[in-house]
Amino acid sequence: MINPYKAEVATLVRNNFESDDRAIKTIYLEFENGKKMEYIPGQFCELSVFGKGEAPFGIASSPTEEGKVLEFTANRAGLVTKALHETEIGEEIGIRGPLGNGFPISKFTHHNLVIIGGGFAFTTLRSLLVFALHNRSDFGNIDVIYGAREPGLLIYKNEFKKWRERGDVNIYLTVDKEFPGWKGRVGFVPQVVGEIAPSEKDAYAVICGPPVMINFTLPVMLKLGFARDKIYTSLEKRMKCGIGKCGRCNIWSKYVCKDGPVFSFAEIEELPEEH
Amino acid sequence: MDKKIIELLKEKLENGEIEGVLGFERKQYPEKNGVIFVNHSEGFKRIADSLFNTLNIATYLGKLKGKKVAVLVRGCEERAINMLSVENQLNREEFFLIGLPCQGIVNIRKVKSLYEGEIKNIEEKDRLIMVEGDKGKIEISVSKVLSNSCLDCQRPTSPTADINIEGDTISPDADFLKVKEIESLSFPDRWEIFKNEFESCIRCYSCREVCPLCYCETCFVDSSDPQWVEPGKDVSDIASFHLIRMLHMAGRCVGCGACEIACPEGIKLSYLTSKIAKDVKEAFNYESGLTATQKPALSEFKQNDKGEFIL
Amino acid sequence: MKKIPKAEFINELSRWGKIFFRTDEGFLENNELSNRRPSKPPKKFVIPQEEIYLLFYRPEQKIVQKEIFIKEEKKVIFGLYPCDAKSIELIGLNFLKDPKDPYYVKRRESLLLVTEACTHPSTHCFCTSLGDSPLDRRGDIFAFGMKDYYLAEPLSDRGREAILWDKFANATEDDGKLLEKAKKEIEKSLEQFDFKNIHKILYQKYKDKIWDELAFKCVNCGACTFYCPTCYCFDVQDVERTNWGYRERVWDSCMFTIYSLETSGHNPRSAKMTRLRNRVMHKFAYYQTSYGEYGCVGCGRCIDICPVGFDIRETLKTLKLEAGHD
Amino acid sequence: MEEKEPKILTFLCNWCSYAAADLTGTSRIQYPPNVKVIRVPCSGRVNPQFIVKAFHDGVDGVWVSGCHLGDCHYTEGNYYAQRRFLIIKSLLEYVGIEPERIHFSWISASEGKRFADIATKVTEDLKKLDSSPVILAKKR
Repeated sequence: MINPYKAEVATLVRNNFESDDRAIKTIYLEFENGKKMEYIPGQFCELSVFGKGEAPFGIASSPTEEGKVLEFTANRAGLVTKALHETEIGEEIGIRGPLGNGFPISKFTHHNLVIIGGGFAFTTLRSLLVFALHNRSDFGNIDVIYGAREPGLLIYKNEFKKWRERGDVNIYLTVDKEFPGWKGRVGFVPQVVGEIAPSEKDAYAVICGPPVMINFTLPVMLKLGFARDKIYTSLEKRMKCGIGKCGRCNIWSKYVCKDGPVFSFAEIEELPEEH
Repeated sequence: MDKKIIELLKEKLENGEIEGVLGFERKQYPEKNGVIFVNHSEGFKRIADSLFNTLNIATYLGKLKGKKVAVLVRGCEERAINMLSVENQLNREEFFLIGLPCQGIVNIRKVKSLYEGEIKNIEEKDRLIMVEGDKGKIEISVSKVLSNSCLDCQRPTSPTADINIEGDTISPDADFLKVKEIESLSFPDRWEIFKNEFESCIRCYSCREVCPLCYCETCFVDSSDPQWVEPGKDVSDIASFHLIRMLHMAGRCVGCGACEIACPEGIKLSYLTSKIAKDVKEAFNYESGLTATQKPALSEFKQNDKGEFIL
Repeated sequence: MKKIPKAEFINELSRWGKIFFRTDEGFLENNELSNRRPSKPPKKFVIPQEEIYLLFYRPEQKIVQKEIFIKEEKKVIFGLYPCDAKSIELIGLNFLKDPKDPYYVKRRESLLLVTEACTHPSTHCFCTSLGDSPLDRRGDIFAFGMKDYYLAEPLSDRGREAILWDKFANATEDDGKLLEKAKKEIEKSLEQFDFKNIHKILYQKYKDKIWDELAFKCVNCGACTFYCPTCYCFDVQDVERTNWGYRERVWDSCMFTIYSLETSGHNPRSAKMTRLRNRVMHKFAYYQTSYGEYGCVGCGRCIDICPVGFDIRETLKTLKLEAGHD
Repeated sequence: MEEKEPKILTFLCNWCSYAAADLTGTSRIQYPPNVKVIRVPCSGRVNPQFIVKAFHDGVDGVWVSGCHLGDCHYTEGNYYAQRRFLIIKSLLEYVGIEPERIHFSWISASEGKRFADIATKVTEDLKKLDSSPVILAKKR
């Protein structure tokens, strides 16, 4: 019988800090047996540092990227993220996945995409964006609005530069307040979304970020005419098993790990529990 | 509840001095007695004194933050309120405390062990417990089923209540008989007792949750970094939990015995709580919660504290 | 249905596996059958409180992982009441849905559940209120205890193969009538609350202020969840030693703060009331939505054990009244 | 049976006892290597749960040492410690941990010899016990 709790072993092949405060780090993993994982953007994996524990992380790489490397970005916060940060190149990490439903790519295809992110929650959005850019002709306009508290906390900075240079995607970066040396936009994400006012016509939107940001961005989107079933988000919850058994990540009768983490706001509206 | 007290409370409720009364409700199965907050005078009749009111009512004050409440308290409950006040968890002055004459509390587990069948009804009258069920009716003297903590109670009456209801109280020996008995055993025999007790622990943390003084936002046992106590059923972990909890309770525990009765496994936590009470009493001449200003025993010191054990 | 002398029945079963008997405390080996619902449920036979499932060690540089599968010896759980037998099925709804939980599967496969009709409901029992009966035929074998024999019948393949049923005499029509009569009598002796549509009321009353009142008593310990025969939530934790460690799962309780506390510090169920509400909703609404069954068997253990006098029947009754049903 | 060397987890306050241990070394006075030292700012920093955790994790004995009363760098840290130590020693002995396993001392920075003497006493005391593991030690 397949044991869904058994982790596969992957090697940390590369890592780099994303934020100036070195609290956000991206790690690159490769399976020891050379396997290539099949997944879709928006799915997550349970990563474990043996002896420290397991925790869920959204997959930041895209299945369309070359090679067999999986990419994850972790904010140093708890026991496991701390251990992940301290794992050195060549050391092993346990991995279970892909888990969860992922973004409804087939729905998004042939539509405009509005990608809105805040803080270090851009991880699965990166996966989605890279996926869309690799299949550029399958999508209409792509708008990306991404903000952080300050410039040093914006992640994937070099990649954003490259994406902007492509010219076939609109990138809007913003920080919460004026900062020495920052020449870009200033303002909270919801406010910037209001200013840019992406069109709801033929569009799907995806919002990921801290709960406060989402709570304030959603009304802006609704006002712009986006229907709830065309705005998606990826929910965060404390998770353990990742396969809908251990019970803790429920919102009403749905499990975020199994039925999610990606939900449309129409679906979320049906689940009036606080999350 | 006493008629005079009801009248007094009605008056206080009407003129806004209090917003409600916190007390115990008597249920058909007295082990189901629970704490209720009543904010209208018709509800006062639901509140009743009973030997089966085994929780410490101070545990519930955290749920009523910001409300002016009258509380019916026994000695240990008021000491807990004083203790919480000293530790800035609440303000003693905000409560109107009605001191009950405490007759002790009954450990339902002891009652059940004296009745073979399925209990259908329990009544209490004049220091007697009448138990009825499918094996007929029996009478049990309260003294036989009193909570272990009550046997070691040092003060059944409320030390600083705003008014006291007159009545008989238990006159416990407070001589820590059980503790002394354990202290007279060899070290392996002592561990045998505690190992047996700890092994049945299922880590439901009822003891912690019903304890009025276990209010920490994050309990040490829930901390994963550092992990003071590892998960699982190993007796070393369970013993660590109970011992560390007791160390946190030393000089603070008011000896209400709520933890022992709440424990679904019947672990004799009083063996530990009585021990720390005895130690702080003997070593520092200290009793916790006597006033709303007296610091916990381990948060103060005297120049001439006992120190012979130090090399 | 067969008529099997008591001693022979036990004898037959003992050939299948080690027998654990119903006692007042739980299910124990070599014990006399008690006349009461055990204070502890049989769930530990399918989900033990602590299950170490992964060992890892670092002989040199590389991590070596080893799965642990206990070699389960065959066990007969003898005389569990239908409610407890149902609880094991209910836990199975969660653990057998895809992907299957191999630990539950292995453990369940090594169990023979011999259910005995419940003729001594406890004071706080309420199975009939949920549409169940103390004489429901559940488990692998169903038995009804008479003076010196059992009326017994197999309900599953495992039950059919466990005993050479043909050896024994068939029950008569009178026996069947006796059973029917007993069923009616025992069901009648239980208080009826009728919670059959409670999930609709719970969804309707989810945001009602009444919950603050209902949850006032609750101090959020985990006693009810650990004594509940159908509560299965678990936590996964690693334990580290110098050059090795293990990963295990342990019972967890939705009553605890850290159950849902996220690394960021955000807790979707930080208020005590919301945790109690989630427990009630899970049992009586979410489980119904997911599987068409309530996650409760009406055994009354949570009522027996609750240190603060919380009574789930009272709670559901109050909600029904609030919703305008009686 | 081969005699097992006991492991003694030792908490030394930075200002007195740790300095005393240093002095012992510089004065070339021998003391048993069983003593494994953790430096703490003050004996008052030693939370009793450290001691429980140490036994759980498998040490054979615990020894805590600070400044003499009245000499505390923080004026009164060791007075609080003294009260706590009394309680923990009493409680652990009450559940069955032998008194030889828990020691407290006050050693000033100049008492290098005294440090070595007590380290020897603590180790000898433990060796007198039979080699059964501490009751609180986790078996796995």
